[in-house]
Amino acid sequence: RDYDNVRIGVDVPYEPMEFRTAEGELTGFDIDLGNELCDRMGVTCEWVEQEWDGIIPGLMSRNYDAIMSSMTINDERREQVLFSDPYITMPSAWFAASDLGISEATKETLEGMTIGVQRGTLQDNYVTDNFSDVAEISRYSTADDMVLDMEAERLDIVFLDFPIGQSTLLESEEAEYMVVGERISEPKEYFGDGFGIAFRQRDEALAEQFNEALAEVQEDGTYDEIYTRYFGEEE
Amino acid sequence: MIDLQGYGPRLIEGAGVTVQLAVLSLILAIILGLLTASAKMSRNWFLRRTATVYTTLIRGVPDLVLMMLLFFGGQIGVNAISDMLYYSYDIDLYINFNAFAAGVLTIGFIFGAYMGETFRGAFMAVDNGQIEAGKAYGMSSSLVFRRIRFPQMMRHALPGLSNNWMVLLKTTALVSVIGLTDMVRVAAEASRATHEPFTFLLPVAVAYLLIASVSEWIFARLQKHYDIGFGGQ
Amino acid sequence: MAATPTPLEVRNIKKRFGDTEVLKGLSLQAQKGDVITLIGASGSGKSTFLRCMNLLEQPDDGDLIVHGEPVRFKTTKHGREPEDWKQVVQMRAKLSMVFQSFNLWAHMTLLENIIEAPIHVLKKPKKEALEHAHALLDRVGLTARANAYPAQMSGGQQQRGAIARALAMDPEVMLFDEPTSALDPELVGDVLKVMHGLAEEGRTMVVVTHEMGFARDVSSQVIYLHQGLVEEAGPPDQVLGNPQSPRLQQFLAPKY
Amino acid sequence: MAATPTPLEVRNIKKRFGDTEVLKGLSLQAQKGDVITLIGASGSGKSTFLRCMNLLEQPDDGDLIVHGEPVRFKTTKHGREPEDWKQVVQMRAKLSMVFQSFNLWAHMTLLENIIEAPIHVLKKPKKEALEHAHALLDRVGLTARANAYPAQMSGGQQQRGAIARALAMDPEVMLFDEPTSALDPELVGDVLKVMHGLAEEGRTMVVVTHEMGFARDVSSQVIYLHQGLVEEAGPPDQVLGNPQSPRLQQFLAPKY
Amino acid sequence: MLDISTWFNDLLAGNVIFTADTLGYYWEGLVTTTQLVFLSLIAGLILAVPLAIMRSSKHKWISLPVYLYTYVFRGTPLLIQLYIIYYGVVFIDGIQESFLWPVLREAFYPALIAFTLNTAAYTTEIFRGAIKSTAQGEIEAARAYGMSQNLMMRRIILPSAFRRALPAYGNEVIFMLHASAIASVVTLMDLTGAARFVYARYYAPFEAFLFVAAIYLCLTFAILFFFRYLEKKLLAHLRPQDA
Ligand SMILES: Nc1ncnc2c1ncn2[C@@H]1O[C@H](COP(=O)(O)OP(=O)(O)OP(=O)(O)O)[C@@H](O)[C@H]1O
Ligand SMILES: Nc1ncnc2c1ncn2[C@@H]1O[C@H](COP(=O)(O)OP(=O)(O)OP(=O)(O)O)[C@@H](O)[C@H]1O
Ligand SMILES: [Mg+2]
Ligand SMILES: [Mg+2]
Repeated sequence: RDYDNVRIGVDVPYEPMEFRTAEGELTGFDIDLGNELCDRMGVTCEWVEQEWDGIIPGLMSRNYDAIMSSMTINDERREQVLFSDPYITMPSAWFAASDLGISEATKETLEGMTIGVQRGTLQDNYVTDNFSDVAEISRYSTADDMVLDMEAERLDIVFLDFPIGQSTLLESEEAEYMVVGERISEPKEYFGDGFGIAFRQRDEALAEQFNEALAEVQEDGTYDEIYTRYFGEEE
Repeated sequence: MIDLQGYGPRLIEGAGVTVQLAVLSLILAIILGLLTASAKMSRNWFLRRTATVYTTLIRGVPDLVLMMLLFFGGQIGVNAISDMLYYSYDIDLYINFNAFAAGVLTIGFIFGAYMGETFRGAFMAVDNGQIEAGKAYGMSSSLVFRRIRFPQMMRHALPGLSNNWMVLLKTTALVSVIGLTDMVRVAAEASRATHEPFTFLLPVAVAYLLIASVSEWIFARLQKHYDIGFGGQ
Repeated sequence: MAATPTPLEVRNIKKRFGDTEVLKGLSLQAQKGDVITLIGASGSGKSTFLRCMNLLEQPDDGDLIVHGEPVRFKTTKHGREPEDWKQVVQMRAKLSMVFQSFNLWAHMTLLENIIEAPIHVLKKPKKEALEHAHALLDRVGLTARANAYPAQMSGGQQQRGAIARALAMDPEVMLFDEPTSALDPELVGDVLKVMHGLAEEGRTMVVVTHEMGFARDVSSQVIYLHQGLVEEAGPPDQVLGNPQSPRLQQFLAPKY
Repeated sequence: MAATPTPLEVRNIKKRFGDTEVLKGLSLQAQKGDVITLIGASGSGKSTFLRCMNLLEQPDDGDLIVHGEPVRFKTTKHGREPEDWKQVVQMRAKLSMVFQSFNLWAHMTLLENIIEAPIHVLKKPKKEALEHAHALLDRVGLTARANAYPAQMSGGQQQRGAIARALAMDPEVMLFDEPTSALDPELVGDVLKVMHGLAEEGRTMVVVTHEMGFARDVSSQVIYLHQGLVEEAGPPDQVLGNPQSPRLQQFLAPKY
Repeated sequence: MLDISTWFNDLLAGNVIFTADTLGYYWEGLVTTTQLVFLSLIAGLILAVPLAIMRSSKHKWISLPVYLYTYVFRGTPLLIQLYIIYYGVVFIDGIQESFLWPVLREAFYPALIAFTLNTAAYTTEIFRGAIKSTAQGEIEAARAYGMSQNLMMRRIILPSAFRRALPAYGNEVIFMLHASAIASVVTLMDLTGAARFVYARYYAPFEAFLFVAAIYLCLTFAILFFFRYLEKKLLAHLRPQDA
């Protein structure tokens, strides 16, 4: 089956992956990369906005044909949808007020603290499994709520996607925050295989087309160009 | 004033979606509610049972879950048929629910159950002698309903009705889960994009209050209308 | 006369509320022009009997024949009920009732109350209904109160309004439940005169009343109910003038 | 007798509804043991006058003196109203009223209706209130219906229930609005006997009634109202036996 | 028999909902939700009665403030109210040093406050309507027997109004149960929060949500059952016959 027009579901905003400029234009890493891929495939892309809770059901019920919305590839999701090859890996990191006085996040240093995570994210799973016995975990709907509670001193430390933490906390004007320890993307069991594009199981051909286009883009340097547009030079 | 950072027009557009959704759902809910209340008070066992199952199940399940079940479930059901066509006959057919219509149907369906209870309570509060007088003059049940029960019931129903409406109005925010962009969705998006969660709460609250003002005014007029003859306090 | 069907006939009506049997088998036959008065102590079942006649209460047993047409009943698990409600609705339009508690529609003015059923049930043109209503209001002396709501009227005014509303239906049979209870002696006289007139027009009436004078004067038959049974029935002279049962004698003994 | 204050005195009461003046200056003085009957055509203002006596309607003008104590009024923008509602509440507990439309509290059984005010207004112990209530129910012949709700009672039963409720207050003055309208002649007799008994106990009563027999027999004074004015007043023999005005003569002329 | 038990074991082994861990989350969620809903409803009810009476007052200066309160709390989304009470409270200067902070710091109490104020507003509206439609004659009877305004309210108007309000109030209780799902916005692990957590964790959307829907359904059944019982008991006077 041929697609002239591929509809892609996306949950906006998740800066810098997908968001709107002040003018209302949809943009971000996923968007630019997705448009590029469609170009390569010779199809037009139509972005369909969909809230996260309904994003997989929306795919199943064919409101769109693909999901490109910072979705981490993992085994549970693999049972529901078909993933493309991973197109980016996104490290997570610990963020805290500069004066918290720890330089590494371990069971010992976090003892008795309150840790903030976004509910239902892989960070949530990681923290729940590794720290719930020593620390208290508060789960939030958005990263911004977490920032508010950091300022309110209801939270000691948060664990977030690195770019999200960067754009919300490190650029905050209210207070000084820092990254605690290294960026984390292991073990795979939690942090998955990176982000992938999701399709309905039966649309293998479509997934294949995307994979080919992706390989092409990575080959010829266009990918790096888009990457630096949103994440700067690789450190 | 608050700097809406360019989101003003989209917020207004979203408010439009909210109002349209809410009003259409309300109409559907009122119709369903009247039917349900009548069914619940009917002597017909089957109607009564059906209405009870409807109000119990619908009120029993959280709105969000129900919304997803009805919308995606309905769509998946339709798709199962088109899948069958696709695999067996290679006919590729996409039947897409219109998300707006689906939103109206779902919210209307949910609130029909609440309206049903409100109306039932109000119907019970109508003095039986008034209805008997109607019957005694050879009015059919539908005529009794139109001319006596409904006008006398309304004054008891209006407070509950206005409550249901206020809740319904805010429940429209759920439609973002089925892909519609209402006012709250725009505000959420804006506050996530700007990292200023409070900036957009206020305009949303004000917009809701504006809608509330208009509806309070309408409800007050209705109350006055239906109170005629009952010598208010 | 044999050609015209009997306007109203009831046979062996029984009715119970919970454990108590309120009507224990009552019958009645009203020919055209008959005026039947029901008398009896409070709680003896007069209102209930009257209400069974237009099926505002569902009798547990017995037959009802209106204008020669028997109402068909069926037995469901809720008890006995009419088979065809449409038939009941049509039948009710032929009977018209004045309630003991008036039951004027509270959300309508007196005038609206009176024209309501003629317009919507009998499909009379509004103009005609209004004319008739004004004539009736005049007849019961309420022209000045046409635009009042029931809550703004005195007890006697409500009662007269209810009578006017019943008359507006031009019914074949009229059921009156104590139509003069709230009236002063003068108005009682007026209203009874109106009813007298109706009797002379040949209208059939069943009247629950405490006015023995009226019963004696106008009725073709008086029925004395006692605890859900007919204790005595017959022409007024006989029942009222020469009561047999001690119960009735005591009932009729003058008090004041 | 001069030592005991006058239980109820009304002076020059006026009342208008919208444009129509319903009461045009009515006065009345009830001494201990007096039975005053108000008679008059429907709509003449009897109920309104009675309701002004315990301030269910606010008179636009005139004085009200209960048990020697005048009720103080003030004029607000809503019209004239009592200065001190506490005073009104206390005063009302001394008067007790039977309504033309009964007004039993629908959500309480008959028994609960009767003990309600004695327990909560008069602060009687519950046991005592219950005993009294049962005695009263017996007196009005409703023992069997003690646990029925008003909607389950016949018209006459409701009326008797309302009378029992009023009696339960053991009031100094009783106001009756057509207390026998829904009763059959036998019960009328019974209820009037009860009222007769009250009169002999020396209780003060103001009674709106259509029972001329009762008026003649028990009243100490009969007042005939016509269009919001006292047309004739005096001892029953004089007013009823020898009416002066043609209106009253016509009102009293026997009808049946 | 053996078949059935192996089948059952397989079913248990293959599912993600009925493990000690997830059931633990659901249990925690159930406790939080019930506490929150129950406490806020009780507090809301206690507030609503006097508010409804004040709202019915004919003095503007008594009824107007209550009207404004119900207008604001009914007119804006509970989510925003909750958000402002939880996150917004921090913007009050010095709140963190005050004695209130230990209470407001926990998510539970701000949520309880927001829910209570919200349900009180809705309940006030319901009661006001019911109070207003009390039969005039019954009020007059109460007055005539020397009941003070207070006593009449307590003994005649409120009992009669509450009965009439019962179905509408039943709605409000269920609304509250559903509305409590937003408690997770302020980090509370309520039933919906637990479901979302399990959903994300095990990626089992249907199981996670259907299971929680079943719990909500049970709670609703309990509520409806309670209200049906109340109606039976309290609305006896509307039933035509002696039972
Ligand atoms: N709330 C009201 N608004 C307007 N008019 C009223 C109101 N209440 C009573 N009236 C009018 O006032 C007049 C006197 O009424 P009232 O009830 O006192 O009469 P009544 O003498 O008791 O008559 P009845 O014997 O019929 O009970 C009537 O014409 C009535 O229509
Ligand atoms: N809905 C009901 N439920 C239970 N009992 C009832 C109901 N309606 C009437 N009754 C009882 O049935 C009996 C007959 O009532 P009915 O109203 O027919 O009396 P009635 O002869 O009209 O008396 P009245 O002269 O007092 O109006 C009474 O004892 C009454 O209490
Ligand atoms: Mg009767
Ligand atoms: Mg009167």
